[in-house]
Amino acid sequence: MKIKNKQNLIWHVVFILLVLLFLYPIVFAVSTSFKSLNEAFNSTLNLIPKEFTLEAYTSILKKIPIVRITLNTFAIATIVTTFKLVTGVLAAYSFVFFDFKGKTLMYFILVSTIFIPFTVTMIPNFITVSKIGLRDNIIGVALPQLADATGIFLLRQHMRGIPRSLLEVAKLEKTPHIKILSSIVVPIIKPAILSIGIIFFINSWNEFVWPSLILKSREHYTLSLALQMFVSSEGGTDIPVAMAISVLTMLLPLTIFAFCQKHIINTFVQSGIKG
Amino acid sequence: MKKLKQLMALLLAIMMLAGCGGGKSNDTGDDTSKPVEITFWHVYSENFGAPVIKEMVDAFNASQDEIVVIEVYNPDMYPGLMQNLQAEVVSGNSPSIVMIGYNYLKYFAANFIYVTPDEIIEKYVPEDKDYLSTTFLDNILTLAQVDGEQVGVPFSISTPIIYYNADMFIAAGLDPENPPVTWEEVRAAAKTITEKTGEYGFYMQEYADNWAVQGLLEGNGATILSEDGKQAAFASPEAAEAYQLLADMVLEDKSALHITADEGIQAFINGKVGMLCGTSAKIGTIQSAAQFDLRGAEFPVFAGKERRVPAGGNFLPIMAASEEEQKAAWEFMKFIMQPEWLAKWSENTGYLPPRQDVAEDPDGLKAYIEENQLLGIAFSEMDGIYSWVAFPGDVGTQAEQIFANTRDKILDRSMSVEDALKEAEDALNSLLAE
Amino acid sequence: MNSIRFEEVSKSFGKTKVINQLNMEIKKGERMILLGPSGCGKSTILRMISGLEAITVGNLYLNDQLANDIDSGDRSIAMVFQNYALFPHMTIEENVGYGLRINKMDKGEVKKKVVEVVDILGLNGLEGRYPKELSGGQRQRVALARALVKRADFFLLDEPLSNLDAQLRGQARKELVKIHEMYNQTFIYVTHDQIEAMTIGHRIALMNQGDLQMLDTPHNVYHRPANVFVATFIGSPSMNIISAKSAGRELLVGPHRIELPDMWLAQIHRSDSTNIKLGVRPEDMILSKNKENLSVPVDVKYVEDYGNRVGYYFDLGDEEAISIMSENIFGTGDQVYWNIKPDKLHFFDADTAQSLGYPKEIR
Amino acid sequence: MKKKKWSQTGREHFLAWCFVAPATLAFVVFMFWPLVYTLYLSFLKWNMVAINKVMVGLKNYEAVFNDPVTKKLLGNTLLYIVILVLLIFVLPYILAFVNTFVMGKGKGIYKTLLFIPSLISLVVGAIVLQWIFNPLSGPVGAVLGRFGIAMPSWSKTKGLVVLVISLVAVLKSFGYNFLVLLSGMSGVSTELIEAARLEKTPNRKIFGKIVMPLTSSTAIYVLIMSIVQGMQYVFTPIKVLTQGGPDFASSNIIYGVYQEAFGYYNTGKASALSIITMLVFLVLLFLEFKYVEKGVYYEN
Repeated sequence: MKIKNKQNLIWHVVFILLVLLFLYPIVFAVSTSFKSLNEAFNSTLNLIPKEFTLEAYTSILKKIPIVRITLNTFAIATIVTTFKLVTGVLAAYSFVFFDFKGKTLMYFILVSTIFIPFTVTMIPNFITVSKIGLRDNIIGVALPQLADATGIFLLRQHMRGIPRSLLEVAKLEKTPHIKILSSIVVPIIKPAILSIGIIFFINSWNEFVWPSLILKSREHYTLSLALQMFVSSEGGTDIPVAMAISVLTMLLPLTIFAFCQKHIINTFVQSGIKG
Repeated sequence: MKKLKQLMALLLAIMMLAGCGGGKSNDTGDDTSKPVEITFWHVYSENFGAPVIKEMVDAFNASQDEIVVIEVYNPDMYPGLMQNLQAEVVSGNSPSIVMIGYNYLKYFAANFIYVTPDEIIEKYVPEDKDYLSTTFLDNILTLAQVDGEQVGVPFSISTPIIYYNADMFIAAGLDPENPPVTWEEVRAAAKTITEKTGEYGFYMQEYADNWAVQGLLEGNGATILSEDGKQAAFASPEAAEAYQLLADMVLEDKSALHITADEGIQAFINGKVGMLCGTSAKIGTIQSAAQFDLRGAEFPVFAGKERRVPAGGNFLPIMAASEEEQKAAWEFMKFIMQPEWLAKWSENTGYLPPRQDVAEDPDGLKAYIEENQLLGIAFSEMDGIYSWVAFPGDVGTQAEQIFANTRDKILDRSMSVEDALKEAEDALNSLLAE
Repeated sequence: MNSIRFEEVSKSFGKTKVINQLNMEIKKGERMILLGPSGCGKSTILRMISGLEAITVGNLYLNDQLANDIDSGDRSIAMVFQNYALFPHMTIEENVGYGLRINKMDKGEVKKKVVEVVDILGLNGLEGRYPKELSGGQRQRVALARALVKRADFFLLDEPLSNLDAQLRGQARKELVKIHEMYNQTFIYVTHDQIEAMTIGHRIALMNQGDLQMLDTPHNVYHRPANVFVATFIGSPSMNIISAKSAGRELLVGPHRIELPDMWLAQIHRSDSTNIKLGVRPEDMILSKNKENLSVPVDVKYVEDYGNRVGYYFDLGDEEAISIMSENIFGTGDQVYWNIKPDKLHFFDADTAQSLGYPKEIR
Repeated sequence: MKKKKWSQTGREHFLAWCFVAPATLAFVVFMFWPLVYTLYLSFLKWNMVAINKVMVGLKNYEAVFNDPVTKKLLGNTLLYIVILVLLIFVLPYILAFVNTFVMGKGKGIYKTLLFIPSLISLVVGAIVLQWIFNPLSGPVGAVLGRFGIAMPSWSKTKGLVVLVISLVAVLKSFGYNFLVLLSGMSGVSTELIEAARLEKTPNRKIFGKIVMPLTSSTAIYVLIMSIVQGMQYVFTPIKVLTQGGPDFASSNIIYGVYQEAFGYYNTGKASALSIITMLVFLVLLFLEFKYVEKGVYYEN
């Protein structure tokens, strides 16, 4: 028993250290964002600023339309999330509750898109979006991301957990499929849809490469792009400002997670890759 | 679940706001008299130049109501902007005015569609016939010329200078009144600083280009291109000797830093490096951030040899396609080329203005230069500036990458200076031969 | 009037045939039991009636109308599933009223009908709860209520009691019969439990491996099984099946010669072969110390005391047989006599396993 | 037009396709068509701007194979894979085992806490780590400095640069992988483990002989996703922090494609390289379907 307790303690220490390592970047960013430039450089190890200053934040407010940029990021993430969920739920429903020729092949094809590296699609998609005239437009950012293979995969896993008999009850009552979907399937897997939606949202919120190709003017920037306006390889990065805008970027994802962490964690623990 | 619902409702509300905001902004400039919209692409971030660029644009937009200029920032300096420009052209668009680094002059001229200032003047504004020749110095105008054709108007000019931390000089027992003049003295001073203070003595900026190194190599009598300008020819003993000096400082003396530009300049500002060899364009940034006695010295020479200072900076070609946009672009160009704006630009960054009268204007920059020792140093170098080597054709983009890789190979000891230079020269020449 | 008719219906899943040329008629208002071991195809029949499974070959008539292509929603079907299939996100009231609401019935009307069945099934007070807050028995009633409220022509039940414990099951059986008598719908009831089959059904369709083995009343299924499968499937413990040979007026069972009772002669000689199977239900196998005129001596091999009854094992020829009696009077090794009651015998053709029929003396 | 009554199954089929259609359409336009187009571009010499596209056959592929940089990219890619597999697959796999079967009370909180960094964007992660590892002014340098160790300038040091950039991807995927692996572990019956414990089987053996075989389909899924996503996750930090430098030491095939395309405008060569990348991924996809999807089917 004693050995077991000791072993347990050691592992807890290992995990606590790991958690500290993993959370340190966030703490570092928050702490640095409230420091003065000088302090950021000279007392980098201090986690609590000696002189607490909002300078970095006020300078961001002054220099860029941060509200506008936040709203842009929000709008893109919302559009992307909505579409990915709608297309994903429909496709997953079809794969789980319909029987049709080529179903397995179709599923294979859709899910295989996870394996297409984005550099393969980047150039043609860039040309497509430009030709439609959606450069420098948040719709252009959202457009190539209206469906998501991982989402279909996860939603399918969750739908498979619904007993088929529930649908059969509905069928006997002549319930149309779209109604079965909306009034039975969706409510039952709502927690999963919500969690997957949140992950979609956060991923879109955090996106960088694609928006950086599409968006040009400051009014249309997203938070990630705004960040790069303050950090550039040409030197002279104002680190508190860079950290402040990093903090602003993290704020919403962290808040959402704080509210829904149980759901999110449960969804992924349940789905894993099993049915 | 309840919390979730509330949260979703909140998110939805924010989204609606975003949607409304979007709607409004798209409606700007109703149907009545639509002003011409032109875009101006530049490379300046919030910490470096962007505030002045915005001020210029705002002032121009406020000064009249026919033209609206939209400024667009492109990260990662000239290579970053070239990437974006390429992508933009692929998509069938182009900015109206674009900022091109001198090193991409030939590549730009060979691959992009633009309209020369002379064409615009001839077609629409014959009254500006003498504008270029009377406004700009001849040797400055040539910076933006390919085979005698004026591709764009020179906007910013920078020279490499030495910034030094006088406090660290004193701490190391060096005389801050007599900064090193030759490269050999730079090496000795750096060594002393490292020995005495434990901090690094020297850092030469490491952007993804060859600009500062070109100054170093040419100062020792090397050339980058062959005499006919068609071949790379920098694998010479002179070049190797000069490069070796930098390598020795990094590898042997361990007195010089080998790090990315962002980190290196930051380290200097932070008092971790005694001397910085970098572009004068950073004067504004460094001055506003440094908390020590910051001073400047001219770009070093090799004992007994002539100082060679490559001109950094950028010019502004016009890519607008329609007549009204071209006219608008020209208007805007002339607006920002006014002495007071150029002076402001110089004061804030450290770039040198392309027109002489700016520096001589007693109400403008002249007084400022007298006060600002660093800018004065940059000005004093301006007479003898040479072109920053631009490689022709498609090689233009790869050349800078090859130079940057060569520097990495030399400074992390994975290749000898001679071999690295030879390899780079061969690589460039084979690209040129294609 | 027939309410359901199968005409040469076959069903295959890919290459596996699960129903083989089924012909069956179910009368209106009848309680039909589909009985058989798991995998025999009984649920498939139910699902074909409901339309949830398509018919591969053959025709299905519902109310004398060809129904192969009628949508399940248009067949007037109510169904109770084995797992009850209650919507976890709806309250009991919502679950019960689901079908009515989805078909746009007036809200007040829905309420009225729901209240009615909720009353009948004694679910009062649970209307606002969610399925996960109910016990197994309550859930089963909710499933029943949801099916009842619809007043469908056909009431399909797929092993509705299999998830209940034994006590509840007995009670539920009686309730089901009562409910059927109230509404008089056509009941099709799938089960693998013969007690349910015997007690609930008007008629039983016994299935095995996709083939209909027998379709008759519970009484006949028990007393006049059509073949060896039916004989052994119904009744517990199973009917003893003993290989025998007929030789003129005698029957050879292992070393024993038994004189054939007169009443059976005609049936036995109907078979071309002399190889037959003799069937005796354990409870009809009377052992005694006293020899009667038609008897076979046997040695008690093993005794099992069940409390209320006792089972005696012995060998008859190469086969083992069991007798169930009410008293524990013999011990292992005892020599006793099996006194044969001629009217309690069953004879089957050894090759076809079909019953050789019953003499008219047996009802 | 004649009114045709659809059979039930016919209608269901039609509806089934309708439901799959939106996702399919999105994938066709923005995934499959680009794939085909990229394949087409890989046979051309084109700089994206020029009007003329020259058909060059397999020249681009030849160029890719003859380019010494390709070897470097592949080598780095392999290095990234090794580091990432160790840090976001092997490590969380072991820790998930420890967390599930070795640890007692209070272990549940870790999965939530470790998940938090995966909410941070890659750019933010890249920039924050850049500062944490800044050799002159960052906390790591400061700590090492106290022990008298000079922090090497990682962004210019081969090998180290790959490690630091990998850490950004680690920050992003560790928590998620840990979670998925935990869920795989929860499928292993505790009785099995307890039975092994009664035999005094050491934990090392329980992991190797019991847990690993029983969680293999989850593990293979995580392994493959670690490689496929990890390769793409390091793209952003490479682009933001090093642009592939020093001397391609931090570049991988994904960034190589980007640089060829948007840096040098060698669209053809970039496409050829991305098609090669695609083929590598295809092998992984095959493995995924062989082990993971099949496993899922068996379970139902």
